[in-house]
Amino acid sequence: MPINYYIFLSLTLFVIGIIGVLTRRNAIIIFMCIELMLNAVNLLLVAFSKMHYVTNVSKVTNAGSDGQLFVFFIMVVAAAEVAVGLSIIVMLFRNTHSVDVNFLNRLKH
Amino acid sequence: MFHLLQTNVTQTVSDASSAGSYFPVGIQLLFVVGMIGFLMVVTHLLGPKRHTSDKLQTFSSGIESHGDARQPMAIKYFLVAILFVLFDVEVIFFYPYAVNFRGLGWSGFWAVLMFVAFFLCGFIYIIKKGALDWED
Amino acid sequence: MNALIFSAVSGVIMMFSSFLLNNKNSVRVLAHVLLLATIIANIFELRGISFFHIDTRGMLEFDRFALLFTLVANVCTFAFFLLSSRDLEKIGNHYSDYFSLLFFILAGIVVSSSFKSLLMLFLGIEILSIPLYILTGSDKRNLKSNEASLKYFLMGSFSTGLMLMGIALIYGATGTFQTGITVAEKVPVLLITGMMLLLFSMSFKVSAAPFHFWTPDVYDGAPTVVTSFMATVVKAAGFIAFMRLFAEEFGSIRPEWKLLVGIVAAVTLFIGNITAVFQQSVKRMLAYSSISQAGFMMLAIYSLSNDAKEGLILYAAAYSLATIGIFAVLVRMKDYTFEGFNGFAKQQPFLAGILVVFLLSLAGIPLTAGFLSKFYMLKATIDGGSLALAIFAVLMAAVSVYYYFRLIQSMYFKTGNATISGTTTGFKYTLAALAGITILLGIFPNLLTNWLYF
Amino acid sequence: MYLLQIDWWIFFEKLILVAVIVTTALVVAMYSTYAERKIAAFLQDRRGPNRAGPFGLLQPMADGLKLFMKEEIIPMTSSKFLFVLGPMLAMITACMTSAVIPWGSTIDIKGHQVPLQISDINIGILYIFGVVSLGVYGIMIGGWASNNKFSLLAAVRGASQMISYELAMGLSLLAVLMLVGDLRMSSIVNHQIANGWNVLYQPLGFLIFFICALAECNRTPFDLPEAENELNFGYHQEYSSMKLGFYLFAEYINMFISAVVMSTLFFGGYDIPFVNEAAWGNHWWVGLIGFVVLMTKAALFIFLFMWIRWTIPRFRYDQLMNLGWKKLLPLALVNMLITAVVILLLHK
Amino acid sequence: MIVLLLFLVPLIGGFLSFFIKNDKTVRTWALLTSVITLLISIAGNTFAHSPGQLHFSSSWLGSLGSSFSLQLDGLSQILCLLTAISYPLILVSTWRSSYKTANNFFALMLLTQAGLMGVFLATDALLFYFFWELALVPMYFLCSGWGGERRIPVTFKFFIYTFTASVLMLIGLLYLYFQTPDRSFSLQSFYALKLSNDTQSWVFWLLFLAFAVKMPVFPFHTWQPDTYEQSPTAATMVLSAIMVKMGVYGVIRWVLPVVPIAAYSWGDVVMSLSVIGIIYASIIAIQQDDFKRLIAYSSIAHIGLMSATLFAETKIGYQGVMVQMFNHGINILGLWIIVELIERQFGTRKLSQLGGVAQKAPALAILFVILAFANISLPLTNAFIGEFLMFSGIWSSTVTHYNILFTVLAILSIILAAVYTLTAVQKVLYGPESSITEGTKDIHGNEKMVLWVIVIMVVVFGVYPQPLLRITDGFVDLLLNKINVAHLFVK
Repeated sequence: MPINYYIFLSLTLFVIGIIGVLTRRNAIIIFMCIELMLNAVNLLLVAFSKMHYVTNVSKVTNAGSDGQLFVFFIMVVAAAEVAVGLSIIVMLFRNTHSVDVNFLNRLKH
Repeated sequence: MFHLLQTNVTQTVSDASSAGSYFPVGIQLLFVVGMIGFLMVVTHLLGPKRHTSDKLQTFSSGIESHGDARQPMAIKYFLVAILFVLFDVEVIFFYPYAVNFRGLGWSGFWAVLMFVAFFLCGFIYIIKKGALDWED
Repeated sequence: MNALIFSAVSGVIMMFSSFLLNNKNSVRVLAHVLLLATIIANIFELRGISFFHIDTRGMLEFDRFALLFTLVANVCTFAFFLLSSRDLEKIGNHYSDYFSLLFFILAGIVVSSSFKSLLMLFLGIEILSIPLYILTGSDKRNLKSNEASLKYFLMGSFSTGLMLMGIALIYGATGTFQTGITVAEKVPVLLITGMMLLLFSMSFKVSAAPFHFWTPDVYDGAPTVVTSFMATVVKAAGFIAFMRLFAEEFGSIRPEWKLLVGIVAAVTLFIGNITAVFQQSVKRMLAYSSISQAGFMMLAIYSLSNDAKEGLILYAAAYSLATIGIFAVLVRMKDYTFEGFNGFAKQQPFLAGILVVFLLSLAGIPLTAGFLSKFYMLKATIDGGSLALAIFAVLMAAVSVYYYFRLIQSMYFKTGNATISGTTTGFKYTLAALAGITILLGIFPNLLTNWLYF
Repeated sequence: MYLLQIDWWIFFEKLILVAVIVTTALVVAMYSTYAERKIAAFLQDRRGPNRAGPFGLLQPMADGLKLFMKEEIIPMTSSKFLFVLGPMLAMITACMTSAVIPWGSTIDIKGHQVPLQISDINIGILYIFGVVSLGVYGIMIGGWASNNKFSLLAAVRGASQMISYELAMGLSLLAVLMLVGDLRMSSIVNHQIANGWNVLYQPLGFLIFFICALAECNRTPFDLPEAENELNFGYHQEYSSMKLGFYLFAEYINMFISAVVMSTLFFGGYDIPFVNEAAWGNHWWVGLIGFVVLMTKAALFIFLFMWIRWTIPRFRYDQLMNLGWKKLLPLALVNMLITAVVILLLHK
Repeated sequence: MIVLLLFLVPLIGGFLSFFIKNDKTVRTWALLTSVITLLISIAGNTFAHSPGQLHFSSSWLGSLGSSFSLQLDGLSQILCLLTAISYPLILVSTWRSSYKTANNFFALMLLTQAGLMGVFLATDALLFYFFWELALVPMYFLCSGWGGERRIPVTFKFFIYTFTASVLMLIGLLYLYFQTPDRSFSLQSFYALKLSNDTQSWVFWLLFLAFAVKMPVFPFHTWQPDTYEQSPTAATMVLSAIMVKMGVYGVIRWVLPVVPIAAYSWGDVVMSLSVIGIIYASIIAIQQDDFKRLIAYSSIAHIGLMSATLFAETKIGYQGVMVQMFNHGINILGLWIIVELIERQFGTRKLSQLGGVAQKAPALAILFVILAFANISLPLTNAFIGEFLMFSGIWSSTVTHYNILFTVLAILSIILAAVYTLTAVQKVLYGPESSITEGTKDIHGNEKMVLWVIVIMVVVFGVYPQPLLRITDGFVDLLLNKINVAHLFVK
């Protein structure tokens, strides 16, 4: 498949994630949308990695491998964010019994 | 344009490093979903339908259930889930190493040893913090 | 490299210190000693002595700029420790953990200020952000803290997502994560899109308008001690990373983004200053002021000259020292509104005098470091070819005088009984030392900027 | 459209293979229930099912039919969609695991090479892990959707138990991967055919893996999610008819699959011990013999599972968690490091 | 070395004052410091002529192209002398005013003096800007800390006005810096610049705005009456006697020679504004009932005349400006002392509430009348010399076509000044006694002494202005030379 398909796919996923973040009210769903964004990036990176491998394999050793390496790091960071984010959401839930982000407006006053 | 997923399936299904090798998995998924969906529908059609209000109550050993079941529960479970996420990702890091470690030799081993040391640091920390103590 | 390893290891040591030391005082002393060791190690590296030789595969480069900023960040953190480490106790029970998180943030700062690869930029920013999410929410029983934490977290991760997409697109366009790309005549659209996304996400991280909206709420909600740290050292680190990114990665496509950055800087200055004027709480005022100062720091990215580099370092130092100092006093105040400071000068003439120095520095009055740092920015901006932007910036600086001086007015010219608790002699002397440094740097900035070259 | 240019022969070949394997798994699972009752009876000196058919052999059919014909009840307070989704998910994940397992060597049908493996993807072992991990969702969704405190508690327990043991399981596998140097299931088997079974080199690894497999399948002594005396019936207590059947079935399929996986990873897969099958040539019956051998090994494991069930009492929850986190996890890590050192030393 | 001392003595004296807690001691200390400064200033004006004493240069902020260089030339001499003379007079005349936390008050006073000296001495643009702000900030604290009821908003307005204008000036200076070939802030480099006409225009406005606010020139004057009214008297004295001269000084030093073409082309506009300001301020002054505000508006009128003359670009006019800067400082100082005395004694500054003071306080009456004459610029007072020179300067100006119109309008101000000044004199000194002025006592002691000193100076410089003219003579020639050269360049 041409690389453009991959770009379009991951951009679509990414945009879905962005729209979710901007429109949803539930903190967990927002959070999942963010994860979706990250995974769209992962997909794109792997696709690009393969693309650069195909074009540069004769010139460079380990061509395109750094893209996959990056994916690993994104996964790790995403995991760390999950850990922290879920803790925060749980903490908030125990205090407010809600995961609705509308309350965030309260801070303004 | 780069044809990443070469669609000459016969060739790629047997080529393990190609995305084509997932094709049979897809077939299996379709098969399994179809089968299970079919069974679900069949059982839905076959069984008798005599609903009474008592029957549709949640069942808890004959005791009347109170309130919503989905209330906050022990934080320990969340903690385990969160720790799992962290440690699982660390474990994932070992996989590429395990496959390639002969090539990486001793230098790779020392690097992984350092990684394991950090892993253990975190591990000891959570144990010391009592995150894994279930009797409290 | 020294500072990176020292601070990372210090973080781990602090993690375990709570099991070994059962006394809060000894934990605190340990933290101070470790940070001091980090500073000394960093100075060694500035002088060319590196304790560790690790092959970073070109992903990190500890040049003088990075090292100097690391030094500034560490010293500011040290000042923060000296002034506010006791106040960390009030947040919660995990005293030593807060320290270890702070050390990890410092490690993140080192990485994000010395990256040569976008991977390291990403990692540095995240290492620095994630502990901050935790620290923001560390006041567990306080709903405001919780909400601030969630908001910060969601916004931060969202901008991380943008950043990653930007990096991925750049990777697609160039095939490498290493900075210092060269572009052919026609700039690939992927690269432009990636650059824009990175611009947005970095603006998020440094709270430049129009991506600043999370800042006041988060700074307000976080425990005041933490705000003090995140509004200063961390924000400055964000700018250093921002600058490095745009100088090294996008330096070759400068015409594509220069106007945009200029607009961002102007909007940031405008929104930060104008909204700060209307605040009633000193804490919120400082939050907005941090946005407006961010606008000034954006000017460095706009112009990207040697002056901008020196100026950014100086700005980081001046702004951090002054803000940390003000926050250190604010933490101990009973009432965070402007009225809460009424009559402060009468009761604490010494502290009030020092606060005045900090406020003057923030407002950019000459003979303080704040003036010279702003001056460097203006100089770089005019050099960069935009006189209009410079004029706009100084007008906004004049606006900022309004709210900084409001605090001075409260302290000196209004009567009231401001109450402050727990000011020890050591606290006062430390503050005085900070004020001294602020003035010293305002007269002899070369003391700091020369480190960039010699 | 490139995608439609499919070689239809390979499509049908794989489809048939899938059908055979899934059916086999289902049948084995069905008869596992029979075996379980028979073995329980034997160990408790009873006779077990003996009415339906000779020796009660038709009993599983009768059970299945009964489940089919039962009334379908979805409690009012439950989340309807999730309530239906839960058992389906459990079943789907159970059935999907078999996709990468090599059931036998490649056979030759009229010059056409047909591997007895649905797909030999290059990250086979990770695939198994991934799909098995998804199994947690079945339990979790079922327990949550029921809106019953007991179900929910059981589901949460089950989930945290499964994920806890997954860590140790993953780590214990590392040593095997170090020996083999590949993630593909076929190369793991081939490596064992060439170099001897992994269990010889990795007894500790196998032990950890085995314990974890017990926990993953919610088998005694780790069947906390279904601890009848504490939680009524466990996470699926609101379920009836075939949805309940799916849950029960999924567990037996999982048991079967984990038995197969263990055989493959540690006991040579379809390899016949002390025999050099390669010398027999490439006949179609060689593949079948391999398949039978693998099934035999799996049967032995299933028997072991059942034996253990009626021998060892159930753990307490804190004991379970302590065992998983504080003992198995470090043990697996140490096992991995020792393996690495030894291999590196021998290598030089 | 002397130039350095001029700046350092008040600076150090000011800093030390912060730590002297005793009220009497700190007053004495401040007075001592200012007297020493005065002596140094006199020394600088009389017998020190070697360049080493009148110049000081030291490297500082080299990387920014700036250096710490001070210079005492004719223009600086006269203004430094004014500053140095004014301070002891101010301190002595306000000796009896009581201040809370007096040490801070006097410290800030002295710091302001240091800033003022610096402004008048600096020959480096960045340094100039530093001193500009150094003079401003302590002044803000003085006015806000010890002023009247509405001091906080009023002085804040003053501060914001001045600060805003000054940062624009900073931009202007920075821009000039980038035009210099050697990237330097030094005055010489700025003087050597050859800028295009357009550039000169807006650089002119960037710079001039700061000075115009400070002077203040007509539309930018709104801060001034309020600030004068609300500030403590000592601070008002500094503001009106010395600080407004910073604006005039700035134009002479940093605007005219640097952007001569713009000064030429915008001269008419500025002169118009100034003249409008003169008339406007005078008319307002006539209507004032508050004595302080009256003097404030009168000051605007006087300064307006100076700024108009600055752009007439004639030698005689410039000499007038130089002399008048000094004389106006002295005169207004005297007037403020009178106001202070009246306010202290009667508790009010409302002219309508006063009356008949002359009979009970003859000394006050005499001194007041002489100072009033000086304010109207009657002959034999010092102001006459200055104003006469300035009128002649505008009249003979060749750079504007409206010189006669401007002169006539400006001379109108003398008549108006006579109206409001004499009205004030009449209302205060003569007429029926009011209930407030019944127990009037005459002045005595230090105020009397200071007023006499001032009056003597008024008269002496009124009949013998040569010393002042001599000081500035050389400088004015140089200045005109620079401006004229530029005009040649235009043609």
